[in-house]
Amino acid sequence: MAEFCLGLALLLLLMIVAGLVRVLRGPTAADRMLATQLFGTTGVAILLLLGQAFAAPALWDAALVFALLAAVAAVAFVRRVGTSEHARREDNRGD
Amino acid sequence: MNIPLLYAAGGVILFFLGLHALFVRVHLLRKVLAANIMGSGVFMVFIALAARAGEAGPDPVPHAMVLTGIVVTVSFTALGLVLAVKIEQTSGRSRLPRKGEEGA
Amino acid sequence: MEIRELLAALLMLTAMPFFLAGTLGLLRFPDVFCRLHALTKADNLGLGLIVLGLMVQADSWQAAARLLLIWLLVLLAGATVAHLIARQALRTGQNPWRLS
Amino acid sequence: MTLLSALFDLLLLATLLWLAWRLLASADLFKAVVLFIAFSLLLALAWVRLNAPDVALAEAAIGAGITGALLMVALGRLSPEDACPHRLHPTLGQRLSAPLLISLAVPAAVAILLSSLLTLPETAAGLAPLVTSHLAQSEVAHPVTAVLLNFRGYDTLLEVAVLVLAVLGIWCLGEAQVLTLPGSVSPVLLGMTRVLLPVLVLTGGYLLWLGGHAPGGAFQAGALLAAGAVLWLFAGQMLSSRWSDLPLRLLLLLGFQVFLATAAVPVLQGNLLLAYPPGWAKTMILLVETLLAGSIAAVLAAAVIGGRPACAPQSFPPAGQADEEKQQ
Repeated sequence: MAEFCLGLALLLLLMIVAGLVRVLRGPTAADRMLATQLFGTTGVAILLLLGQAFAAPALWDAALVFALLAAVAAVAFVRRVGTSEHARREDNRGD
Repeated sequence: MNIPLLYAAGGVILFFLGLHALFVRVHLLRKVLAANIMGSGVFMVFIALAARAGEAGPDPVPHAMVLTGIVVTVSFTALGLVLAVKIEQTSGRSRLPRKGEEGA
Repeated sequence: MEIRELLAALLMLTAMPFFLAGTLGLLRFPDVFCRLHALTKADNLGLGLIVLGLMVQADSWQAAARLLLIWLLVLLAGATVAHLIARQALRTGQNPWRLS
Repeated sequence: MTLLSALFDLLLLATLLWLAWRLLASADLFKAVVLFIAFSLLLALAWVRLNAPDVALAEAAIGAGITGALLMVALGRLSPEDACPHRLHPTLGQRLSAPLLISLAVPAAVAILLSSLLTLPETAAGLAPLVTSHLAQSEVAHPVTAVLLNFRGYDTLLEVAVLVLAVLGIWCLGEAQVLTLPGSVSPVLLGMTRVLLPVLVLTGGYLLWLGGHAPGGAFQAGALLAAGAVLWLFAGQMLSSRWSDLPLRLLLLLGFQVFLATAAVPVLQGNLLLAYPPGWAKTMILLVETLLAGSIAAVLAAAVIGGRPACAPQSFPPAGQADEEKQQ
């Protein structure tokens, strides 16, 4: 079972690496932020699987912390950068 | 070469990637990011060397030092970013002044 | 015990296509609003099935409750962030993609 | 098992190095910040793989919460990178130093360090046996907490001093500006904050309590509470001047002062610095940790606001329609 969980975690890590392409390509700031949201969810899943694979309950606590703070970066983005000149200019460039 | 030592080697490379960017990059926010990467590299060397203990469990002393280091990193990041904003407000530029410029 | 492990493995294996769909959607869909749609697959079903698979194997009900809490928190955050990002994208003047 | 975990490690390490390179080299600042957030997520996974769950917890709380918020706030206040022209002629020193650094110094330093790494023994217990054998003396069951607050307590004491100094530095640089941009707060965001804040506070307390016998402790709890405070601020809430004056300053200092007092009292009694009276260590550590968590949370949240409370009776951070300071 441990090996199986580790294999799934490896697959999920591969998906994070693939998703990084969206951060590199953009084109808008919102796209990039969206990609980090997916990384957060996948990261929680990886931590849960690793916690099961190594029988380490502390990893589930780390997953809990990630789940709790999953929204903070995106909220900061929307409330701070989202409507500023910087993002608007970038969005226009992207289209 | 076993896995912890591989991570330690990665940490060394991270440190120098950051150091390089700290010198070469101009924008102040990028310099703060570079310093953060350097710190991560140092932490990785510490944690990787602590992980060599094997069956007995990792060495807790480097772990404690890295925990302290992480919190110090956040505080210098915060101070550095506020300084960068202040520099931009007073000089109109988000980079350090060059020779010959006002404020140099 | 055997059946429980088999069921857990099956559930967790079923989660993988949803994560894959989420990642592929993020990469291949044409604009922010479509990509938002892809993301929910990973949040809701992908993580949900993994949590379910782990809950089947959990030693105690406390561990199972903690797993459930993690999933609910990710759902809450995912839904809110999707709303905020869509709202912000509309405000900065992006028009939803249409099949033309 | 070994093959799969080795594959996992190799992929993780390669991705971390690639991310670091991309985020330092990319042309777009926002992209760099987003890549940095992804970097700290993967770094937390690396700490997990290196058997350091305490560090992974702290990295999760700080990397996912505080650093992201700090960078976003700074990004909103700084002009983008294309405003600082690359075509401006670099000085001779800069023109020479960069290639020199790349071609000579960096590879040489990397080679020296890597070769010295290779000579290190593959297994070394370090100080772990020493800590384990004295763990009973510390009256705490978790070795990392024992090192942090007992064996090497002076590290932690000075670290809290550094935190207070950082806030002092930030407050010296100017008054707080408007934190959130004008525009109505989404009711969905308000609703989420209302649900999330109690859970955040509860989890902070849980991590604090956990620190006695398992990975967790004051830093992780403090970072989590700070992230909660940041979320509360971004939902458009503010501290009224009644709270931002004396109570906030007291909270910022409380952890450091109480820790300093517990460190100094043994000295006055002719004992060593930070020598807890026998039998009291656990109580003292718990007290210090609780106050530290509160202080760390306040310090980090104040750092995100990025300025001192204004003298005039105003809220902290100030409410405003548009940030005029930015235009100047």
